[in-house]
Amino acid sequence: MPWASKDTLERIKHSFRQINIDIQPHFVCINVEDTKDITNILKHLKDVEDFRYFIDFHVIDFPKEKDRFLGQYILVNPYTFERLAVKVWFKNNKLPTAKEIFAGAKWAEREAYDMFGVEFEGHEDVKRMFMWEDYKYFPLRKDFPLGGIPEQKLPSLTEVLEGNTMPPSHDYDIMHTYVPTIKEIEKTEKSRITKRGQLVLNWGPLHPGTHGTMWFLFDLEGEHIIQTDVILGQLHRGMEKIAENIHYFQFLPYTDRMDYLSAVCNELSYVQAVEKLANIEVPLKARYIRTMFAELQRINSHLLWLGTGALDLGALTVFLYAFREREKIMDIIEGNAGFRLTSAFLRIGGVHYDLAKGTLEVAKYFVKDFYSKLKEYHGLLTRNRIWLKRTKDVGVITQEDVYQYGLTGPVARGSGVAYDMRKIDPYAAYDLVDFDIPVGDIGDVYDRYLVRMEEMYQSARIVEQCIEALEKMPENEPYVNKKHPAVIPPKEDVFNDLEDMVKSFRIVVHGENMPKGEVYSSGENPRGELGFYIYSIGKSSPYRLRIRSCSFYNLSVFPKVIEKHTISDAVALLGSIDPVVGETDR
Amino acid sequence: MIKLKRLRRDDSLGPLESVLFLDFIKGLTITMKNLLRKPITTQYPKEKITPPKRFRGKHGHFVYDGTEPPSLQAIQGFMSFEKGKSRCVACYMCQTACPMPTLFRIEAVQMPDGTKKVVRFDMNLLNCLFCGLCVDACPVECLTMSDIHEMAVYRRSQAVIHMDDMEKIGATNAKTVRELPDRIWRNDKERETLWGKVKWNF
Amino acid sequence: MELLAFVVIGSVAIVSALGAILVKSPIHVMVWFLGFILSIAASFFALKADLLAGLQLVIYAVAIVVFYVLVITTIPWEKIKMFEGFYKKELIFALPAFFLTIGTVLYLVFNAKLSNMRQMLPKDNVSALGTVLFTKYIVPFELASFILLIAMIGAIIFGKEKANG
Amino acid sequence: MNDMIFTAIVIAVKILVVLAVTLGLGAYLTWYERKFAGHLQARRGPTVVGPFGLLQPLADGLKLMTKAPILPKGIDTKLYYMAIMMALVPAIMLFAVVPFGPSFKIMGHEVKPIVANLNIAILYVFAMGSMAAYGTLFAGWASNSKYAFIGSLRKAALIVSYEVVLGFAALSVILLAGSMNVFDIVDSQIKSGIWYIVYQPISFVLFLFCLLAESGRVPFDIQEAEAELVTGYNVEYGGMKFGIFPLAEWYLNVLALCAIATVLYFGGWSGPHIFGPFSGFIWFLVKTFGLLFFVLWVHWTLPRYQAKDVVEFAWKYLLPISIVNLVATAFFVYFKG
Repeated sequence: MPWASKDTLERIKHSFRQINIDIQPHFVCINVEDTKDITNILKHLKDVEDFRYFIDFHVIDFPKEKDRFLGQYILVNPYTFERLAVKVWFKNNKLPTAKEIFAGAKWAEREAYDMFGVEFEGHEDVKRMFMWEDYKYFPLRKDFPLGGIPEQKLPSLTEVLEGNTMPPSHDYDIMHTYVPTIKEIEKTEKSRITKRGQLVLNWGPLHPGTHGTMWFLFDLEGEHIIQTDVILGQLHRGMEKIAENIHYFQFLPYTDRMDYLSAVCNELSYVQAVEKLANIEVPLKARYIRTMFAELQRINSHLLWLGTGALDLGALTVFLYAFREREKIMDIIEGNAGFRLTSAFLRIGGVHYDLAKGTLEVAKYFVKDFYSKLKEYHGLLTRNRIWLKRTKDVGVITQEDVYQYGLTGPVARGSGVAYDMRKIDPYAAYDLVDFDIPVGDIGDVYDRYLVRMEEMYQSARIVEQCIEALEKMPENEPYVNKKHPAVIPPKEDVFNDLEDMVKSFRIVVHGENMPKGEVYSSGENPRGELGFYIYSIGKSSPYRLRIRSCSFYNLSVFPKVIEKHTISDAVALLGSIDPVVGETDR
Repeated sequence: MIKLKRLRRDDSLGPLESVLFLDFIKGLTITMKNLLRKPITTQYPKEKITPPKRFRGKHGHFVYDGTEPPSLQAIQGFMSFEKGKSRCVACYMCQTACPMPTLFRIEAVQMPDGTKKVVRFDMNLLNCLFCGLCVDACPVECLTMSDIHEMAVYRRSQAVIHMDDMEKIGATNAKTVRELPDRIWRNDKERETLWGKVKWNF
Repeated sequence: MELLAFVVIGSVAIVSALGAILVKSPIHVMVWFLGFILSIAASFFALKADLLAGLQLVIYAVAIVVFYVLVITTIPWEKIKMFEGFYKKELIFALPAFFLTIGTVLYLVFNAKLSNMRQMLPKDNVSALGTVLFTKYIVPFELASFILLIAMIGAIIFGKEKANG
Repeated sequence: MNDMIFTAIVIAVKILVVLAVTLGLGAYLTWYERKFAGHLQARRGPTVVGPFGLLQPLADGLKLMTKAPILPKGIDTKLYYMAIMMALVPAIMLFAVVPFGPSFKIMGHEVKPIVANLNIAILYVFAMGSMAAYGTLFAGWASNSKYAFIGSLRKAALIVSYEVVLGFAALSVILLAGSMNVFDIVDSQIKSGIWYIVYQPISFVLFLFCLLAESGRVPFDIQEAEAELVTGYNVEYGGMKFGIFPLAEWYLNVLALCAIATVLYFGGWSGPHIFGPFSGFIWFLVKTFGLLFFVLWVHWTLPRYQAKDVVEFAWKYLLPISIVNLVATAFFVYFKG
């Protein structure tokens, strides 16, 4: 039951006369006319209708409309798993803040301010989220050009300074978009927290404990953190902006680069959103292949989490043991997709290639071996007293936090919230395989550890079932739905069939125009719910594509949970939240 | 509705376990077991693993040598091809399909006899995502990707590859790759250090 | 040989003691002080008073100085106003002590003779010291430890109060 | 006079031998550890320089020495350099009281293979083992870096707590032996034919913990915890200036403490005479390196404690246990004779 039922909508309509209900096949929303009502409606939805799970807030820019910006909340009822979007137009670029109702809205609103320049009444620290202080522009507005505004000379990108007057390659310009100066970065740092403790520790942006380029500011009293803030944006590439400017099929390789540890899962979430929009049916074989690879990728990602998490807590050897298994999964993915990390294996309407010969044998071999390796990891860590001491009752995230901050994935499940898109809204072949959702109860680091370990086991089970199903399938079963007009036909057909060639030409050159409408669709990534919201106006590229990033929201709870804990706990907690910067920053 | 699995939390050690350090001993035996196993690494610059057939490495151009697909045979009359040279037809499909619009630079001229000749095909690999969309888009099976993955260069300008580089890759490396069977990896022996012996069903 | 050792160690001790007084940076004072303690320990070694030297090292050089360094490094020095000038009152109070010390040293120099300590020391000075400490001097020894204990508890209580308030 | 010259020569030779051996061993321990850790982690460790990578320590040393000297801004230069010496010197000084084997005779003189046969050798070990903390402490302070500073404070807290436990743990052995002299301790073990680990297993475990703590090995490597503090107190050091710290702390300190543990619990050089005249020396080395192997094995297996847990662990568990053990030993010794 992914979207709100008629009954629920009617009940809401009954309480509030001034809303319109808009039902689309893959999107249900209520339009709120007046910004004054939005706080009340959100409160009502949260308290009375139990839509207490905050999933996302984002803004869409319509430069030609009177009010220009449209804000949109996506909420979920965690008991019936109904999903509902709430739309409201900004008035004079202003909207009352929702951070009192949903704590997760705090970061989402900061991001909206950063990208669109909209303001929130009552939100006193709307600061830049990804860009630095003093940055003049709002990049996701429609009037901001894709390439940015070149205004700074950066000769270092060319070889001109070395006396080589030839331009290094055909497309480098000395002029570059604005790059922050040290002063501006320092100002950004200062604006985030005011020192109250003994010393402020800059933890990051380049630090082995942050798993990427995250920048934490810890205000320390002794070793205890009394307040903290996160400065993001070191890997911000403007994925959403890029998506608005290229065809649907071209955005696929970019999704690999968001959560680069679970490329196939990202692709799956994206491809599935587009397929829902264009109403494309996917052949069964492709569904199984997708499921199998997504689960392999999940094991892969969890193994990296295990390795680095253990490394953070000092267990150096687990890292390499985890990488040994990871390498095998990489081999399977590489043999099929052609690349190890950013695989670009899926296609809209199916998968890129059929399975390579021997994949199933190799995968079977891997899974058989993997169970014993999983036991090894358990033996090294699970009952180890130091591991227990470091993880037990550390960084406790309550269920209320999960709902408030919109935490998803193992972080939510560790706290006892059984929210898993694979079960709630089954996609690919998840409705055809049998697996369990592991759920913890306390919500400490140890619970999240157990949940992820169990998930690896369940994923291995799913892979086994997929192998079984794929082995039974005949060789030449279609792996891509090439009949649909929006699907690029496979390469062999292009060479041999004029019709397919013309179709391929048409899609590549003009892109296939998708139907008008909206879609919010999400997949269960190893880190949580990765959602894609597509606002289509009938063109070949989305008008607005919003990526609901799981790492971003999962990370937003960090400053709250870490307070009054030590730096060592911060490492453990961050490891258990397991954010990937490529996805927090997009 | 949802199949839940409540986790069993064995989170406190028994008295015997904690006094005799059984948890440490368990971990130590596991690491000792691994100490006695064979190392799984390949020593990179000395030994190299051959990438699989589908690997997306440095780009190449297949040359005009009589192995053209039907799609090219239909239009080869309009092109001035030479044997052993690129079979590019300058349709700009790769450039159009590429998510990075500035990556390609393709130029073609009209020959006196009315045929078309490609004179320039540059790719700036610094911009490349190696997503393979260009290869998919190529309608005449000209652009391809080889298994060359060591592409570090000393200057930015060296990262731009030209048509003659790509012809060479296409004529040698990419060609051998294309003729291989579509298998998950090419060389069983190389993978044995990591995988051990895998049983094949085919 | 022994005289040479005595002169070298003694001069090191004097220099480092002076250094500890004259240097401004508190952490440098600790370094000089450490040097002083080490040279005292060395002179004990030279006198074959192994146990004393060992205790000097363990108790002073390690435990006490580590604590001092710990405390000094954690004080936010940039916040504390440095006294610039001359300590007049303190100097007046220090004068009698100064003269007393000079007098004692002079007395020792002129009246005491450099005794040969080795003959006085028993072979196993560990057990000898233990016996003396726990028989003849048991009362002062226990008293001293009791006072130290009280001082420690007091310090903890004061420290806690300050931290809370 | 002849005697004196002979003694002087013997002492000089001893010092030179010990210096050369320990520094060389210290360097080669890096190879040993890397190789060991490599194979433990399904890797190969160094293989490129020399056969089995045996020349790797030299290459490492060369690399470290030829690195560009970089001094961070705002450091206390004198202390910055002094801290290096403060870390290295106590670690080498520890070897002064390590007996490498039984005493033997050269030209009618009895020679003990130990640099300084102190009466209070064990006390000296405590002192020197903890003196190494100054290197850490001052390095952290002089570097003008918050990471280094926090690391050094952690180390200071650790040293203060573990030194006490170390003392009480070793004291029970001293009670059994009735002396703090290393030769006496070993002799009494040889005489009774039973190693003290049989009498004092608890004390040995405590000693092992302290060994790991004082030398900054996992699970007590809180002062360098790379995921939290990058590498802690030595983060601002580069080149050979950096190289000294791990050499002193991770290798020399561990080696010396392992040797002392061998003396205290494993009967020093006692063992069957199967290696001819060098049997004693070989047994001593075998035991020491066996212990070292165990330390490395633990290092590459376990996770790391948190700073506050480490201190808590020492005061709440190790210290009471060690005191109880000591009292029990005292009663045992008193009533047994």
